[in-house]
Parts: sequence; structure tokens; C-alpha cells
Amino acid sequence: MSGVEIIFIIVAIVTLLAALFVVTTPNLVHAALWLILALFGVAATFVLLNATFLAVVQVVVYIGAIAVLMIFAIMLTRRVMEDSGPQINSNWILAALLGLVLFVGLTFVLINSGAANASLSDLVVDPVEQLGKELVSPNAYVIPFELASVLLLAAMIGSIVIAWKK
Amino acid sequence: MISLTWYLIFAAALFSIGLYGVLARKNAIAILMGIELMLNAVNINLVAFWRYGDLANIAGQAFAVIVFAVAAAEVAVGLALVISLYRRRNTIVAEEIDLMKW
Amino acid sequence: MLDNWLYIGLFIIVALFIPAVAVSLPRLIGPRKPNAIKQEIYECGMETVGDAWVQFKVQYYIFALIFLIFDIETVFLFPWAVAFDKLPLFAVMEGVLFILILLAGLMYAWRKGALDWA
Amino acid sequence: MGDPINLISQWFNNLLLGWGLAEGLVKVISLAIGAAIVATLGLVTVIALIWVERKIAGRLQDRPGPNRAGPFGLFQPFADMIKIFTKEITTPDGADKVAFNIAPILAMASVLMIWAVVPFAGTVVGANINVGVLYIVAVGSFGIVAVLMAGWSSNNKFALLGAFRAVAQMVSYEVPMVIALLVPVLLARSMGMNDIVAAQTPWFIIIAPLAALIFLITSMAEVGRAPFDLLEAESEIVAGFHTEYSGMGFGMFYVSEFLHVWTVGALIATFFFGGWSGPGAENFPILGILYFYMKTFIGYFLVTWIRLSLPRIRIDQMLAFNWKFLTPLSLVVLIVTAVVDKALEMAGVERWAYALIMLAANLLIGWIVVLILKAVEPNRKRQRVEFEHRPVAVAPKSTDS
Repeated sequence: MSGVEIIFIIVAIVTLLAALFVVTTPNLVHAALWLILALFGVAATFVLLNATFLAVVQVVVYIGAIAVLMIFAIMLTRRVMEDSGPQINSNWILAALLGLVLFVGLTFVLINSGAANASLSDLVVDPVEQLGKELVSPNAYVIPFELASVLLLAAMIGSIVIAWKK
Repeated sequence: MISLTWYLIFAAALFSIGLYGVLARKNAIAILMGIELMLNAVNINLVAFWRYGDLANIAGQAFAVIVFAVAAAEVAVGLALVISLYRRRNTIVAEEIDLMKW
Repeated sequence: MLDNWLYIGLFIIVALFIPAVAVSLPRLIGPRKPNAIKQEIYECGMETVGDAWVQFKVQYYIFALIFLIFDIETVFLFPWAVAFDKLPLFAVMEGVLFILILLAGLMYAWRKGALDWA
Repeated sequence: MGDPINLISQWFNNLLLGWGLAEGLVKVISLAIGAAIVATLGLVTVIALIWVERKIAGRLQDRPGPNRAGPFGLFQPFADMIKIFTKEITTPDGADKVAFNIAPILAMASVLMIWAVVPFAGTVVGANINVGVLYIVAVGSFGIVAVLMAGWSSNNKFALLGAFRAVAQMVSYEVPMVIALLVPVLLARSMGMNDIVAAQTPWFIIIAPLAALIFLITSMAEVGRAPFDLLEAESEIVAGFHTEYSGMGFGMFYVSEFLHVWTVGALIATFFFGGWSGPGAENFPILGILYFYMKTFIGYFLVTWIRLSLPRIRIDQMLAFNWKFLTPLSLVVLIVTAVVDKALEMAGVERWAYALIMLAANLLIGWIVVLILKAVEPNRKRQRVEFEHRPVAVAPKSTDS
């Protein structure tokens, strides 16, 4: 086993364990903290995949903004949702079964697919620069790029209208 | 070298855990956390396919960036709805949000 | 390139290890005499009433929300800035348009009064 | 011969390889030792800084500062260290023990981790990654999480309130900070720290003075020092998010704040003052390190000076200043920089003319901002409130007559 493989296995196990705690911990603030660890694990996975830009963006956006926003929301609404008492609904057995079936099915499909034959090639150009060029290039992703900004604008206006009341 | 299959299985596991969270949790914010996990699993897939595919085609990373934006928008609006519900109906249990049911 | 990230990974471990040692050391060499009064929650010498969960303003949440939108949009601009040399004028204007949309969002929040600390 | 640091590391690598260790393991060991040295160096700097800052504060406030322990009070920080190490760490009732203990560690780590990418000299760089600038922003988010954890886990009203204030301030000021950082990235066409240093002919303080100013202000707010110290405003909310911390738990927050100020100095030096560059630094990295530390100290001194000169601002002022002034300003600066840069590139002007025109554009923006501010907020006459003359103390009436 090479060093990279060992790192990948550690990262994957930590991430999945953290994710399991996210969905099972009754204390919601703890769930949010575990979510931060899981998201950090995903960022480490991005580094292993040489997508370094996405790795840092993952930390900036998910941990620095989304997780913080979630903790704020948890604290705002804590009065009606105490940490004690069951946090899962009556269908949880069915949900667990469904998740398990999905995982087993996907794994089965993946092992039998040709994915194992895919090979790595060396990076020749800087992906960040390539991304920057193609995100604003008219024959690549300029429309999704501008649409994303419009979407975010709409989301901001919408959420201010919903949450903000004098 | 790590095979592409391992990344995909890792992502599948993360997705399944997220799915369980979405289906089994009572609290609306916890459900949003499950959705975040699922979106992250999708992102791992996108980036893994970029890395193991044609590197000249940046689509995998570009889509991942768009997924970030969508996730941010979803969380912003989703949590705003949760807060609004909390203030109007004093509940954030997903099952009790049945305003459109009669 | 992964060498650099290996260094960062090791640095994260070191950066967590050093303060962890610093915080655990006093537990070994320092005194340890807990008592009920010492462990009371500090509230200027008064007995604490209720739990720490004071209802706080939604305003905090609104600022975090605006920050989230701005954060992700500015992050999008980094690849644009890195690739600036190879961009035609048209692409530069795309970026400027992106920033202007951002400004429009700020103006909306401003007009709506969401930026006022009331 | 001019590069002893790399020579030593090479010698060390060869030594380990000579012992028959695997190549990968040698790499890990030498990188780990490098990381440990850089991190320890940061902490040692803090010990010196605590003395320096107290001395500066003393001088600015017309008092000697620490002067008892050792010559010029030089041993004062060591005495403080021994004291804080032997103090008890108390955990308040009802605290979330795990989060309560992790928070100070995370706060310290979030600041230390920035030093992984700071270039000390041309060849002495920890990690020369292509996303260095965003890495710094990313690491900063752990500081926010640490503050939130500390405030929440303390089970204390003041701590929670302080944490909310702190997070509101830190996330708010992150927006103009990131936009201001986009300017050097755009000018250097790279997010790598060493590329940004190499691109600075002339220094970016001349090409982008407004971005430098915005970065200075916002990073002071990120650190949470006066005038932005309302997250631990002693007179309002005791000590903010670290009210319940004692001994080394508090010490970690304290040290991380000091180190953060020093780091801000280093970042300003790297982004706007040419980092390690200077006469002879290319050939002699030791000189580069010297220049880097000198520039860092100047940045550090500036932040300390501002801290000691200005009073604390109110929370509404803090937020309004950020969202209604700094954020729009930084966006305008970014647009102008991008457009002017592209136009000059297409016109193909010389580098010195480029720098001059950029400077002029910045000054123009500054002038317009001043004009707008004058129009919006006319100079209010400072009104002098006249109080009735009241004696401070009144002698008690004699009762014997």
C-alpha cells in the first residue's frame, strides 16, 4: 500500500464516521460540528484528486459560511427543538433500509462497471487557470456562471423577504 | 494508486448516509444537513470523473462550482423558511409543516 | 504538487498538536481542586437565572446569510482573476457584470433595511 | 553558499537516506520537522511580541511598561508563562466538555496554519501551493468555528452573546477582505504567495493602495482588536466568548490573538510590501528573511499603534461601516482595477506608466469617496454640552454646633 492510499483510507473512514454522527446525534449543535468534520474530509478528498481550488472553496464556503449559518439557525430555533427526546421519526427503519439497499446496489453496479480501468494522467495545465478561462468563455460555461450569480441574487432576495420582518 | 472505483464507492456511502438523514430526521435543519452530505457526495463523483477522465475537459470542476452555488442558495432559502416557520408556527419539525395539506 | 499538500497536512497536525500539549500540560502539573462555587457559571457574582439560551436577534442571522451569498460569489471570481492574462475584453466584462449583479444584491439589502442594526 | 537553510535540509535528508530509511518516509519526516520548526518559530515570536507590545503600550501611554523582571523587563513574558502553565483550568457547570476543550486548540491552530504558506524568502517557502490566498481565507473559517464552539459550550449568557457578536463581525469583514485580496491576485495573475511576491515591481502598495488599506482595516476586525474589540468588550459582556476560560484555555485565545496580529503584519508585507524582496534577497535568502521580518514588524507596529489610539466602536457602527462603506468600496476598487489593468495591457504601456496610472486611478476613487461622504454626511458641528458646575465631593457639615 502506498502512502496516498493509506491517506485516502483514513480520510474516507473519518469522513464517513463523521457523516454517520451527523445523521444520528440527537444534539443538533454536535451534529453541525460533525458536519464540519465530514465536510473537511471531503475537502481532503478533493486535494487527493488534485482539485485544490475546489478543496479550499469547500472549506471557505461549506465550513466558513454554510456550517456557521446552520449553527446560527439551530441556536435561533432551539426553544422548540430541545436536544432531548427522539430526533428521528417513525420511518427511520425504512429509511435505514433504503440507504443500505442504495449503498449495496450502487457498490454492486460500480464494481461491475469499467470504472476500475480508468487511469490517471498527469496534470499539464493549471486547473485553476483553465477553470477561470472556461467559466467566462462564451463557448464554455459563461451562461451557467452568470446564471449562478443571478440564482444567488434571487436566493438572497428571497431569503431576506422570508426571514426578515420588521 | 487509488482506483476510481474507490472514490465512487466512498461517494455512494456518503450519499446513502445523507439519504438516511433526510428520510429519518425530524428536525428540518437536520434534514438540510443530510442534503448537504448528498450534494457533497455528488461533488466527489464529479471531481473524481474529471481527474480520471480527459483533463482538458474541465466540466467536472465547473459543475462542482455550480453545485457549490446551488448548495449555498438552497441553504440560504431553506434556513430562511425554517426561521420563518419557527416564528409563525413555532415548530421546525418537518412532519408538522402541513400547511398545504387538507 | 502533492508534496506541498503533504506539508500542509503535516502542518495541520503540528498546529493542532502544539496547542493541545499546551492545554493539557497544566492539567498534569497544575492544581486541581474543583468545588461547586468555582465551577459556577460567571454572571457578575449573581446566581444564574435560566439557561444560557437567550433569545437573540434574527439580525445576526441576516448578516450571516448575506455573508454566505457574498462569500460564494467572491470565491467564483478567483479563477477569473488568475486567468486574467488570457481573457479577452469580453470575458473581463463578464466578470464585471458578475460584480455588478453582486452590487445590485447589496443595494437591495440596503434599501430593504436589512443592513441596519435596529 | 548563500542558502544555508536548504543546504541543511538537504544534508539532513541525505543523512536519513544514509541510514537506510525509505525515500517516502524521509520526505514525511523532513517535512514534519520543517512544519514543527515554522510553528514553533511562530510561538517563540509571540513570547517576544508580548513583551514588545507591552513596552510599546507603556511608552504610548506615558509609563515605563514591564521593567521589573530582568533587564528592561525582558523576562516578564517567561514569568507570565510559568504562572499560566501552573494555573488550574476550570470547567463551568453544564458546559459541553469536549467542545469546551477543543475550542482554544482550534483557535490557536487556525492562526498557526496560515504560516504553512507564508514565504520567508525566495527558497524558504513551506508550501508553494497554487491556491495560497484562498487557503488563508479557508483557514480563517476555523477561527470562526472555534469562537462559536467556545461561546456555545461555555453555557454562559455573556459567552454566547460575545460569540454571536464575534461571528457577526468576523463573517461581515471577511467579505471586503476577500474582495481586497482579489486585487493582488488579479495584479499578479496567481494565487500562489511566492508568485505574488515575485510580481511586485513596484510594490503593490503603490499600484493598489486602497486595497491595502481595506485589507489592513478588515484584518484588524478579523483579529478583533481595538477599535474592533467589541466581541470581548470588557465593559459590556465581561470577556465575550472566552468568559469562562481560565489558565491555559484563556492563554490559547490570548496567544492566538497576538500571533494573529503578527500574521496580519506578515500578510500585509507579503501582499503589498513585496514580501521578502529587497536588494540582494534573490541571491541571499537570509537577507530575504531579514527583509520579511522587518516589513512584518512595521505592519505589526501599525496595527498596535492603531489599537492603542482609537476607542471601541459600537456594533451598529461596526456593521454599517462594513456593509455600507467597505464592501461597496472594495467592489468598486476591484472593478476599476480590472478594467484599467486590461485597458493598459491592450494599450501596451510601460511598467512605470502602468504603476502611475493605477496609482492615479486609486487616488481618484479615494477623492470621489471623500466627496460622496461629504455630500451624504455634512460636517456636523461638534456640540458642546454645558453641564452645571457640580463639586466632586462635598465636605460633611459639621454637626457639633
